[in-house]
Amino acid sequence: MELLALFISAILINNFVLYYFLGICPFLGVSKKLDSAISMGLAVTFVMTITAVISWMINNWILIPYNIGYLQTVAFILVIASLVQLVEMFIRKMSPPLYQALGIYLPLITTNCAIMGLALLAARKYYTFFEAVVFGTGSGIGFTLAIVLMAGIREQLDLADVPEPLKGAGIALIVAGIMALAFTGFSGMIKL
Amino acid sequence: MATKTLSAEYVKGLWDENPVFRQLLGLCPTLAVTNAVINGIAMGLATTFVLLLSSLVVSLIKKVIPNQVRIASYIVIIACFVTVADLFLQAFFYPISKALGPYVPLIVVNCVILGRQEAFSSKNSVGRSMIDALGMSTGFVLALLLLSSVREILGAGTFLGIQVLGSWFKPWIIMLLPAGAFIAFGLLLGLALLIESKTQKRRA
Amino acid sequence: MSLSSKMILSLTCVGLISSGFLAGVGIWTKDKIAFNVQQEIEQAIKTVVPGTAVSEKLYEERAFAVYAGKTEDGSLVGYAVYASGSGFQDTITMMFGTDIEVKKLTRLTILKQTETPGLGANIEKEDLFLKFWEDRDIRTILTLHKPAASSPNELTPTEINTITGATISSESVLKIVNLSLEKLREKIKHGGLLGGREKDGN
Amino acid sequence: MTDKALLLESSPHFRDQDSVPKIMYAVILSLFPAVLASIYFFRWRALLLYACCIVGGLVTEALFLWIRKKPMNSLWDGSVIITGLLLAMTLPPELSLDSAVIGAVVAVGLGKHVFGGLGHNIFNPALVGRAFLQTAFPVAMTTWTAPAALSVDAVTFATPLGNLKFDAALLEGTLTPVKDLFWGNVGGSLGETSAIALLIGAAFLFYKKAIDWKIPAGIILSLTVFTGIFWLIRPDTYATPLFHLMAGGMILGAFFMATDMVTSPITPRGTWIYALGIGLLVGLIRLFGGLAEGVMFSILFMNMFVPLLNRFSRPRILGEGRGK
Amino acid sequence: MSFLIPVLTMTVLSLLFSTGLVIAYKKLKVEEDPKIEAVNEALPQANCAACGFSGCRAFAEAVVKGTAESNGCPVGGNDVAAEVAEILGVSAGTVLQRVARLHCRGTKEAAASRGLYLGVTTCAASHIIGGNKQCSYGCMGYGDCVLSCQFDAMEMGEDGLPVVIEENCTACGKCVEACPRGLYELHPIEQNIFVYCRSLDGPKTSRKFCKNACIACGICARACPEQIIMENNLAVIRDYKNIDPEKIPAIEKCPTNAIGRFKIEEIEMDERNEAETNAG
Amino acid sequence: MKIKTFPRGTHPPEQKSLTAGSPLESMPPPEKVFIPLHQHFGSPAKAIVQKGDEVLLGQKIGEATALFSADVHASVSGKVLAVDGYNHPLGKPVLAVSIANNGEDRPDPGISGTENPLSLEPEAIRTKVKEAGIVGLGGAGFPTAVKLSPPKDKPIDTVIINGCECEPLLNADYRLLIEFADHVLQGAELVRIATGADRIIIGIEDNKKDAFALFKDKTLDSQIEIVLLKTKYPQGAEKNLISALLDRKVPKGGLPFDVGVVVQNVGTAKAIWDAVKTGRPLYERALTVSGSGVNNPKNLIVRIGTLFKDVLEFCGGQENDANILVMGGPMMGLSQWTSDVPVIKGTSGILSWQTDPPFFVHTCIQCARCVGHCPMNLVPTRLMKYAKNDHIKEAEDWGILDCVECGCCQYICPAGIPLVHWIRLGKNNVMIEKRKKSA
Amino acid sequence: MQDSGLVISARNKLAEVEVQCFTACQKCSVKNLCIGQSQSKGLLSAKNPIHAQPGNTVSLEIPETQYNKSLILLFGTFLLAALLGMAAGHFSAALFSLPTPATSILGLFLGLFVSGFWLFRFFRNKNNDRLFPVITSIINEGGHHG
Repeated sequence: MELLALFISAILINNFVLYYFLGICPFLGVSKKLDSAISMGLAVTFVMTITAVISWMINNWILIPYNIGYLQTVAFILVIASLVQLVEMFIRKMSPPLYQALGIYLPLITTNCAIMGLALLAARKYYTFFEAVVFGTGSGIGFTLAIVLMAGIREQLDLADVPEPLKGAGIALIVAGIMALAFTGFSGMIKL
Repeated sequence: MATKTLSAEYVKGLWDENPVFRQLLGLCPTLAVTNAVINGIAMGLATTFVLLLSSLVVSLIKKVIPNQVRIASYIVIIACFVTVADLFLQAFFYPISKALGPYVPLIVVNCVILGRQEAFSSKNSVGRSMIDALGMSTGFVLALLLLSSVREILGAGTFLGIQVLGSWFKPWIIMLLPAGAFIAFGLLLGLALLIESKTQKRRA
Repeated sequence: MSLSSKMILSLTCVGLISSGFLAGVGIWTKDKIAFNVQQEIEQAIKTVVPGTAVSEKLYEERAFAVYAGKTEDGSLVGYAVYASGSGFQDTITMMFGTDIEVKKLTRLTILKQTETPGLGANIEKEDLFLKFWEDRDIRTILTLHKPAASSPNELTPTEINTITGATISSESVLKIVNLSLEKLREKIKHGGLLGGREKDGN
Repeated sequence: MTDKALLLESSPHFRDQDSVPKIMYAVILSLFPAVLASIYFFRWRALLLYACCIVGGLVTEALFLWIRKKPMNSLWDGSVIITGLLLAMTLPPELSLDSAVIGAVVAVGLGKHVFGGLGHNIFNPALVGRAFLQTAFPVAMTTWTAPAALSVDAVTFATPLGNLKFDAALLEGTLTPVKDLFWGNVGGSLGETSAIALLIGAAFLFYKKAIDWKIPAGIILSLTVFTGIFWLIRPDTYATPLFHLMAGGMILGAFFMATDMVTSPITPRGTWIYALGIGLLVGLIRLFGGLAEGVMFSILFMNMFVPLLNRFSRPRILGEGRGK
Repeated sequence: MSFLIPVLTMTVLSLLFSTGLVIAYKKLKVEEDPKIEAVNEALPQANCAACGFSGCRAFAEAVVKGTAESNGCPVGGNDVAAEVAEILGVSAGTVLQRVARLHCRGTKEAAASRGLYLGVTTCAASHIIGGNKQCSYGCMGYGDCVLSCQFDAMEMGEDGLPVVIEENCTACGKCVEACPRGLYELHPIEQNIFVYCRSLDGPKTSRKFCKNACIACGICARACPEQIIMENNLAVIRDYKNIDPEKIPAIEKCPTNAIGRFKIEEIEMDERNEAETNAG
Repeated sequence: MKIKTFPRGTHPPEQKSLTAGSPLESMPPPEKVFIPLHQHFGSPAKAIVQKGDEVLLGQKIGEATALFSADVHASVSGKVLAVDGYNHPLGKPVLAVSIANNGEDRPDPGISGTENPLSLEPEAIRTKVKEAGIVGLGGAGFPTAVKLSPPKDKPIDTVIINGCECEPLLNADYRLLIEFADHVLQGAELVRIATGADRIIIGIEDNKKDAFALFKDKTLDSQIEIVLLKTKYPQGAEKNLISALLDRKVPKGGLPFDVGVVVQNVGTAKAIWDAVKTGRPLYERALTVSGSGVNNPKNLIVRIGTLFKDVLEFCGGQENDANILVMGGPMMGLSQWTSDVPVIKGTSGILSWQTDPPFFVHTCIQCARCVGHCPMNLVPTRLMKYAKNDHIKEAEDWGILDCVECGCCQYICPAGIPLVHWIRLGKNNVMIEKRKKSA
Repeated sequence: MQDSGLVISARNKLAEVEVQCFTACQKCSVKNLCIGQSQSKGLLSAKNPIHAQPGNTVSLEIPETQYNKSLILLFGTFLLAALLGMAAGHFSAALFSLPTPATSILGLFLGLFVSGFWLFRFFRNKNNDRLFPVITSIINEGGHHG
């Protein structure tokens, strides 16, 4: 039951973008078109789940036993970079045209605060294995939900005459602010 | 590249190419820790520390590292300096490090630093990239200062802890919440672009 | 030597140098950081179990720990219980002290919380919330005194006060305390408190 | 032959007499019974709050129109008055006037003009204002007072929903009877209390065809089903669906807030999903959430889905697809 | 001991990572000439494709590869051409300065309006239902061209016709596309003789619709038969270069001066000081 | 008998009572006629007469240049004054033949009728119709000869005669139904023979009860079905009429051929009968002159090429406060800036009334009333926004090319937005994009 | 989505076109950080129905919706496989009482491996020509390829 509560809170209550402020760069950058937002969201969710697992492994099997906790940052960033490198090589072999298109997404993911943030948060909260995985997947889905909603809204705002200085990032931030307001409606949902 | 004078290099970091307001980089920490001015300044200084040192090291070793491995080694260097900063904060300013939470190690993925190394430090001499790093980081600190002071004054009526607005002012708690951060930053960004377009018109 | 081996060599030596540098800094600051963390726990125990000079960790679990507060000559003064659970927005971690027979709850302090500032965050404030927790009778389950009382004497010993408008936060603090008390009693019954470190695996 | 200049326009030269100001004033008229009821219950405070909200809204609107050099007509088309009224009706009576003005400024400025004026906003302006106030002044926004008619002098007075959730009224049987909820002499914000006044206004709106019947129907249906299930399983801990319908901002939200044309979907299928979603969320927040009143947040939440609904529930064009 | 473990883990991780990079490096190899970056830096980045390439970067590549001259960017004009040439170490050719000119003088008073126009007020929309002027070839004055000009070289005059600000105009051709009635043409700046009308209505109707219209009387064609011809009720200048100057006064006898020199006021002015110089 | 109809659509005020009662009156030919060679649908005809020729009534003066074109005939006998540009109701001047009437109205001897037209071969009917230059009189102006020769792979099983004049104010078709019922029925029979269909349905709106009763007892013996349709605008639009009568959906971007149906207007049916029976080409047509701006509104049979000025003169001239002049119906007609334009084959009405210039145009408040009334089930507000912001691809995906421009959305829109005008602009841009892409 | 580029080489059905690196966030100065693809300009191989010759500048139609669909399929299957693998690992651990995290991690990698293999085959033989950008028109001839 507690895992389910953690899952729902990762998606709705402590949404990764709207509560922890992680992954703002792609959130503002990629959310202009809906289908690219969906594919970005899914890609981030996948990479997050795998990072959650591997970062838990590194953290609980290498860093803590030998109490070199301070190596966390370096280890995680290296792991994430090589993980994305692996995925990129796999896709290049599998389908060259897809790799051409994907050329821009994968680096965007590596320099993405959400993935690194997830690894750090899970390590900081000393999550067990299953909690880390549930937290990773939940945050990924929360990120996707936020970025898809934002893409839908921005496509509709394309047709509206937003004041000149606010066009683009300004209005996206204000909409994100009001979305955060709407998400606070769910706080206090999980009852331990 | 038209070679700019050293001072122009520094000044451009403050407004024309301000990492937060113009290039929209490193937004994650900007929004997250600016609910108190002290946190904002701490994060700004930490980033400055990391940016300066990594610019120094990167511009030193740029000839040695082959082109393909360039980015990976930068990441390792930046990560190393970030950890040093994190440990330093935890050791000597424990309450601030607790308040900043996971956002100090997150500097490693902050686009400002990686961006400057890639776009600038790996191409220019040590002195110039140091100045540029200084300019960029001061721009970053100023932006953080501006946003955190707006949020703290409106959110808690205090500045650096000192009561600024009188007792008549009922603090807007929303400014300390994520929603307030987004809205305040969005409006500030709009204001910056407005001023920019106004000065552009006058200059053109 | 070929480009690729040059690449591997340069990257590994960068890794080596930085890790060496890191290890050095790590060692230099390690005990300083450990001292800070210890200092924080020590401070909390002293406030929560009055009259303790030295503390000793009896039992530790992921989100739950028990410390024994002792005077200089080693006689037990009371237990300090470290507990954390989910509140209105995120997790709340707190420390509360009990007397030796776990009949009376001496004091409570909140270590870390991210409740809504201005509303839920008042559980940290002494006058609004913590004051009402002093020497509560914990033989039975503690309950919440509904419309917020203004002064402590209005409450019965088994009641604690709510903060106006932040009922959920006050309720979650209460729930965490009740849960940890049960765990404490159960640990004492099984004699698990002999300072053994029962490592909860995953 | 007439030498007078002739009109030149594209094909349809007839136009239905209905116009945007007519719709807006019809909605204002339908709000009147509730406004009168709130003035009856809360006397002076209600009048002051209404005035502050409307004046604050009008000033902000005028300011924005002037800055963006837009024609001033949309100042008088009544949309600002509706936002002001609706915002005031969701505020607790004892709220200080300056926060009410701040709420109005945020509602009209941040809720509407930042998106580009009437018709472009994504979120219902009145709800943006109230959500801002609820998060900015949490304590002030949750202190309720008894309606003057009830002459109870208790300083703070829980709303029916408040004592259901926090004071476990159901167990102690102190749940306010549905009759009081219907007539309205219960605690709560200005316009939400008396259900009868709101229903009269809603009937008037249906008659004037100013709102889409699908939205209130969908909300009431999904709320009754959701709360009904839990009520059947454990009647002692969950209130009856009728109570949930009558209590708090449900009727005001379902008939006036959710049906705001600008922020509701434009396709029939989209409207059904939108309405059922709101009802479900209200039930979820009221039964399991941390807040007593869920209507505002669920409408704001579903407003976010409207652009997606508009995009994915495009009706099938005559002759499109496989129909022979 | 506690020194060795972190170093060990770090080396293992960076080794793993670098091998991954090596494999990646083996796959992708494309070189790029740094000069392209320099040239691209000098270009105005308007990406208006007036130089015939898809964008400034494509033009930069073409210039570096030699498939385009260094003065091929009309928007940049001479100073950009000089800068590009200097980067490439090539002699900078002069740029043929061209500017957009409107072929209609149907101001509000001159051209009779059709009536109270209530449709959508853009040129493209009103063109669909015939426009707001009796002459169905003239400029409707709703400013689609002004909106399309990204170098703000155009504003709407009071008399309802757009005015081209020659200094800013970079002949990018956006206004030519924007005007639904094709009234804009890019003319070399020195050209001074124009036909300010596009109306194909016959003599009877065009005079009724607009005072400044070309009523196809043929005076200008008779004055200079080789260069100016009459094509379905409209005077057309075949090539303006070899219209010899003496004939210009004869051409300007046009009753509605639909054909004539560009700025009549300036012409009188420089005629006067011409008279003074050869008098003085 | 259940009254059939289609979903959605609107009910504009009918105001048919102005001319419903007055019978069709044929207007004496004017002194000068201007017959445009431009076709409403398809490429213009080529003039085969020059200035100064003498022409007779009904003599061919313009040759159809392509399949989608129709011949043009003189509507008066007299001398050709000129062949040059003249105003046209569509807004742009076109090539037109102007003839001075010599008053004799001598018919062209070459015109020859047939004894029993119903026994003619389909091919013969089609040539007769083509020579008479008959086009759809409902307003679209589609060359009828082409409509009567459906492609081989698309068999036609039903002919629909469109008797529901859903445009307000117009009564021409209604009067034709009453006064020339037999011609219409025989014309319909001819269409059935020409297209090889096996049944005929005549749809009449239930505001023309007497016409419905007349046709009911005229077709007691023959198996022509007379169906009563609910009075609603745009009942007369092809796709909606087919879906109401036969519940068949004309595929997106397709023609009635694709579902085995041919739809003909009542006027066209009568013109087909006249052309085949008497050989008379289409040089005159029935139209309504009505509206509060006309002193005494009438239903007239007018020669093609007569100026609107003369027609209005014949009906007692315009009121001086009338400030709009429309060719066709008020919902799909074109507003004219001058009455100096000739009547063309597609003119189903000349209307003039006093209307106050509309109020301030609001921005769209997304009330979705237009979505609720669009007969083609489109989303007009979204199409308008895509057209306004030049999102060509999305406009096409949302079906901007399927809009029949019936005007229901603009009629019902409370914000007074010129939706149809934006959609026409959008369609124009989409077509330009398609041409650019295919070029 | 329309884009344009310069044709470098044209084999029978495929042509190599040089295109500016069409990154999503143009602003982020780190855009050319693409690990392994460090140039700011990409080399696209595109279908060449109109036989454009090297040196022409051509306009390309990039099937963006196609890309997004296959990306969603790709990452969706990976995600699903990962979760299923872990779940399977967990249950099998409960059954054979193996140390729980190890087996579920094993299950995870197994799931990834299987789905990777299946995706590889799926994308390989579906001769994904729908994914290639198509050269639609030649903007300007341009001289011989320099």
